[in-house]
Amino acid sequence: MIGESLWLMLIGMSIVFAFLMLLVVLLRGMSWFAARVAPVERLDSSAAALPSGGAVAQTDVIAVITAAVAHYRARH
Amino acid sequence: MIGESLWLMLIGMSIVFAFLMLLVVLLRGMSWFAARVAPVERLDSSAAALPSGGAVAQTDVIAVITAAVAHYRARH
Amino acid sequence: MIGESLWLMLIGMSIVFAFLMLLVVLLRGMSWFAARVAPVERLDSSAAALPSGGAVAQTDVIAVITAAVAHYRARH
Amino acid sequence: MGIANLTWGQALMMGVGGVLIYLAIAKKFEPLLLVPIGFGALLSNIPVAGIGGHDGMIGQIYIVGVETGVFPLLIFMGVGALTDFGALIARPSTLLLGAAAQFGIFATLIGAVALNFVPGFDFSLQDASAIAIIGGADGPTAIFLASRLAPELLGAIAVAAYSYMALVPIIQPPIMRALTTEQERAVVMQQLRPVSRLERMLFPFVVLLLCAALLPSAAPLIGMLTFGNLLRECGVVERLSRAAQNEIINIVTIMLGLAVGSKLSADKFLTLETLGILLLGALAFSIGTAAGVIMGKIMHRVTGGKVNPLIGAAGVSAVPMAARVVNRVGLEADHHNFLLMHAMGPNVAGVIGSAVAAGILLALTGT
Amino acid sequence: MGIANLTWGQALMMGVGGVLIYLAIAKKFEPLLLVPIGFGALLSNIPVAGIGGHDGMIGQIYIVGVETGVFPLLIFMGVGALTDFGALIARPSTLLLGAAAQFGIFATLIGAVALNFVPGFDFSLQDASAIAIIGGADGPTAIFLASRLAPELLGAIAVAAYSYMALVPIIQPPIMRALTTEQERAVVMQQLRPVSRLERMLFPFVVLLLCAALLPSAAPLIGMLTFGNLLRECGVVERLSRAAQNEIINIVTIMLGLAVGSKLSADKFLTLETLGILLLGALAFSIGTAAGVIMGKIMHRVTGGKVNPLIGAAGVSAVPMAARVVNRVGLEADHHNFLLMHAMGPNVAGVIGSAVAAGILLALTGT
Amino acid sequence: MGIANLTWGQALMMGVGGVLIYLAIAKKFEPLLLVPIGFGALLSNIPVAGIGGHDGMIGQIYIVGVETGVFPLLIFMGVGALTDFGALIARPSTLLLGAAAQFGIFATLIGAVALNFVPGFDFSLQDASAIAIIGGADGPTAIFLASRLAPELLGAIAVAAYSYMALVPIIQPPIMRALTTEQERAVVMQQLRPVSRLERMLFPFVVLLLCAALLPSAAPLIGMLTFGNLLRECGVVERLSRAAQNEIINIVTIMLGLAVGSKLSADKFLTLETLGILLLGALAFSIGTAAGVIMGKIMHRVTGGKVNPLIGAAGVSAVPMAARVVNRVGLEADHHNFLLMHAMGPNVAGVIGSAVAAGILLALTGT
Ligand code: NA
Ligand code: NA
Ligand code: NA
Repeated sequence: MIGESLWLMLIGMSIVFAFLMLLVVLLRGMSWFAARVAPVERLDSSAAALPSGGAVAQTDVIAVITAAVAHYRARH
Repeated sequence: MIGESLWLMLIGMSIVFAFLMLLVVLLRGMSWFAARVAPVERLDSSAAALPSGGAVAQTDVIAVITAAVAHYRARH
Repeated sequence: MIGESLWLMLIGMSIVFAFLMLLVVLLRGMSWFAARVAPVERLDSSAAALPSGGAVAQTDVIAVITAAVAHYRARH
Repeated sequence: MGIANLTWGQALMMGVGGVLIYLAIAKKFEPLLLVPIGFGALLSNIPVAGIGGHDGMIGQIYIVGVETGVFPLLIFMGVGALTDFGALIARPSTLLLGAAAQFGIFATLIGAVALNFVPGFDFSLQDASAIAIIGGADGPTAIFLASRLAPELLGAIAVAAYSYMALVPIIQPPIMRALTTEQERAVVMQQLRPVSRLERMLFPFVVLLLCAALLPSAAPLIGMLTFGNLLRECGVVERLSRAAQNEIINIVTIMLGLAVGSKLSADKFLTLETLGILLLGALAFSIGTAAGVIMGKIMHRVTGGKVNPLIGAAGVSAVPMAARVVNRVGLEADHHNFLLMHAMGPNVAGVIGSAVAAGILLALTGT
Repeated sequence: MGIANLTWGQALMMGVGGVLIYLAIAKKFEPLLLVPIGFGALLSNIPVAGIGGHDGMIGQIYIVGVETGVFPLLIFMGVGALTDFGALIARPSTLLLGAAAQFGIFATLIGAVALNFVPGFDFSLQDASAIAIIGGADGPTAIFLASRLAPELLGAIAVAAYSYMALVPIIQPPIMRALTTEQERAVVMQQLRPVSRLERMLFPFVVLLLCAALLPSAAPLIGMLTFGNLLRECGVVERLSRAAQNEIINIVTIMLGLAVGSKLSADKFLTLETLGILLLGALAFSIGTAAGVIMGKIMHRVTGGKVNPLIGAAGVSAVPMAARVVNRVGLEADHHNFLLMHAMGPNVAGVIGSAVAAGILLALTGT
Repeated sequence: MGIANLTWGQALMMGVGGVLIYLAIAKKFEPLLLVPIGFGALLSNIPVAGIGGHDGMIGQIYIVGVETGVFPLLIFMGVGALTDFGALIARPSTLLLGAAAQFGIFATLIGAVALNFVPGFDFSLQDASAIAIIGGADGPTAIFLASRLAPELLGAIAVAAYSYMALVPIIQPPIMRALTTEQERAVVMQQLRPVSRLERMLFPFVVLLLCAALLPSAAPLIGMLTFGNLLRECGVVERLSRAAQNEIINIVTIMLGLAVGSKLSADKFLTLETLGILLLGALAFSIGTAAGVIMGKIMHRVTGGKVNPLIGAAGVSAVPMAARVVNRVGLEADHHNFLLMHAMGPNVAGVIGSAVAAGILLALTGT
């Protein structure tokens, strides 16, 4: 069982490091992405503008679900 | 099943309207009743007067339950 | 069953009185004890002093559990 | 159509539910429990819907929370978190007043058994015990014991317990006046000493350990009461103390009330037994009050007049109403004599006393 | 590795969950429910983990709270505690607008059945009823009915119900403008009379008793709604009212949202049926709005022009959004005409109306 | 009489419960959990009463909340709603410190297995994994994993986890000082950049999706943590965020504590295994701290001295205590160097790191 636990330590620490290093990369990417879209999509302001201008975007949900269903059914 | 659903629509809308129209009548009656008893039974003031004068009324619960039991047993 | 209930009353009131009289004695003892240790162990002040001086006392939990285990195992 | 299937019993029980709500609102009759109980009775007696039945919403709440005993115990935790036992710690001898007042419970037990001589009554010893606990003037204790010993009487017992608790200001004063002299009622008591934080923190442990040592059957009730009180007094778990005093007790009160209300069905409530329970409940409160006052008179003698016997009446618990009644009757005798703080000791002692009595009844008559 | 076991269906459903959350956050699309529903969909579609399965955490929450119907009923209690029925009591005739708007439900029922002629659809009458209730524009009612009549469609029905409720400001105005004249929309209504505390307290009983007498199958919904409202209005149980309006509704909303989200699985959601449900949902809202406005026009005629027909659109419920839409469209016609308070009557009438419709569907198509 | 049936084991366990409460109150030792755990131990060891047994109140709470894993997951949701991940988002590289500190977990796993060579110990790989997670310094994670892998050790593991978390200010500083030079400890770090709202909102999704893709067994923990964090950061569900941060976490903490306390029975706690667990727990914390600091030193080198290696010690989690310890030790070296904000990054990284480690252990040793 000692061998098994040594193996667990090796594989375990490897996964922990792999996971968190990947997360470092993803978080860097996320921040880069957020900085890029931030001027375009300022969530606060778009929300404030909703009562008048949010109309078109709201129909997206139906469109997206329809597309997803079509996609899924095409594969089955 | 189309026939069944048409029938459901007819009976359903009839019940909805009957129910809510009856509720209109009952709410009118309720408001009339409330307007009548309001000067007699101002709930706020009676509650405020409780510590001294609410004593007699409180024994009602026992009387009412006793009467209800008697009533019920008389029928069985 | 009347006899049984009379006995229940006797034994019941005896236990109630015994219990609460014992509690009187214990509470007196507790207050005496609290008055004695109060100047020594002012909980408020010891808590306030924790960040710097509470260190040694905190290792107590390990010591106490170790002692309890030893005690228990010695008897089994 | 619901009305075509409405039985007389259901109609009457909906009326009973309505009356409970009316008294709760108009007369401030223990509204926190009687509004949900009354509405639970209304909902559970709607024909066909079966809301209080095994698969209905309220029926399921009953199974999860009342049959298991969890709801009354959580309320008892909240009571512990809301109760200041300082007056009792400052003057432990008032525990004797709380003990004496439990005589109401055991006298009622005999009364319930004696009622079996009247044709139509057939209370078992379990039933009699569950009925007797009404004299403890403590709602969650009564519901807990009834759920253990006599579930079919739970509705009537809970309604009687809360109704008579609300009637305390009417039931107690005549008894208190009849048993005491003007002079006794005017006794001014010595001010209570201050109680230290350490004493307050040790108190729940002393009570719990005594209970564990002598009366384990009372341990669920006493345990949750002292746990709640420790959360309150220990000073380091403010968040949890607030949760016990607010969120938990409020949520559970709504659920418990609805669940108890579902037991107000005609076949279980509109019976001769219910009339007997109401009668015995009045008896229980009266005897408990008298026993407390008499013990107060004994302590008055023994202490050479230092104790005002009126405070014995607060021993039935019904916190804090009974203590307020003591204060009011005391002010009648002497307009400057405020007994409220002195009555709080026996008042909270009564909570412990009736939990102890419940433990005894559970141990001696439970299966 | 989760990604190796990820099916296309799961990936798509995680996308759907993400879109729901995006719309909830970025577009303020019913966020209180769509954030938990969307996240529940994300979690439940993680391969291997089985969080939404029978032994998983969210699966267990579903069994305890949704299958039993307890969660939507507790939310309805909170809705009752949060709703001021004053405008309805002041002008009971607006109930007729709430009644008319339910036509959307029953027309959709026919639509759902008619869809069976399209190959690939096979809705039972129960399915059709559960879909139709989307037209009631009331989330907990839709979830309650779906959990009773068509559990396998629950995810799609709940998502459609909340999505279209959020779309009310887009769906309704064109219909309202098409069916009314500029002159009608400019009608200024008489101010509402004040409503006494007694009326507010009697209101829940009147509604509940009528429901008990005529339609017991609606009693769970109407019962919890009126119970919550009584807690609010009776004035003596402030603690319990606050618990129903805050702690209980918040906790249950989180749990209910996650549980509903667990029903967003590819095999149940990515089906032709879901497309049909989305289509029918839009139909239901449109017809309901139209029926409400037409009834508004009838009342306009009958009362000699005292009623602004726009307020009929609020009869679909979707409290308080539909009433705000009425106010907005009214202001377009006359910049000084505030219809908000007048629209609140039909708006809350719509809540009662769709609960009544749910009771009818349950009684007539339930097993 | 309870005392006649009291076994030595029960008496000792009541003493252990009392000691836990004493330390919680007098020494502020994780009181939010140790007060309920200690009181749960007191109640569950009362002879005859059986409060912690299968039919007892606390036993039932255990079955409903701990066996199912629901309670620790709800607490994790609350932790997510209470945690500000801003410092981690601003400097993602601190995740490596959180990763390194998990070495404590896996080293302890070997230690636990090695202990089997000592006569009297017989830990399975599941037991060893559940014990090792103490090194994660995260209470709900430890309870969740123990309930899955080694329920019979749950009491000892929970007590050890919370005890050592409280001991962090004593265990860590000597190790930190031993492994670093005065010069390293005095390093002043660059101020953190501000983090936008969008980044905060995307963060939970990035973490969840990575977990779903690579490690589904950690998805319940990571899922509830990120769900709670999304409720906090999305800005549109303030009500739900407050419910997760207050009502839910407070109520569940009381219940979870009592339930864990019921596992403190003599036959399961007063064993050689418990001594081993306490020993291994100390080892786990020390090794985790050392690994974190060493990784801090590596980052110090790699970045050309920009990173203060002390902040690596915060990687064990124990939020926010470990970060405060870092701050304190840093101030000893330079009275103007406040490391608190810099230590928050590795600190919250440690929460994610130990949830990941728990997922790995669950996937590799779970049945
Ligand atoms: Na009592
Ligand atoms: Na509606
Ligand atoms: Na950790």
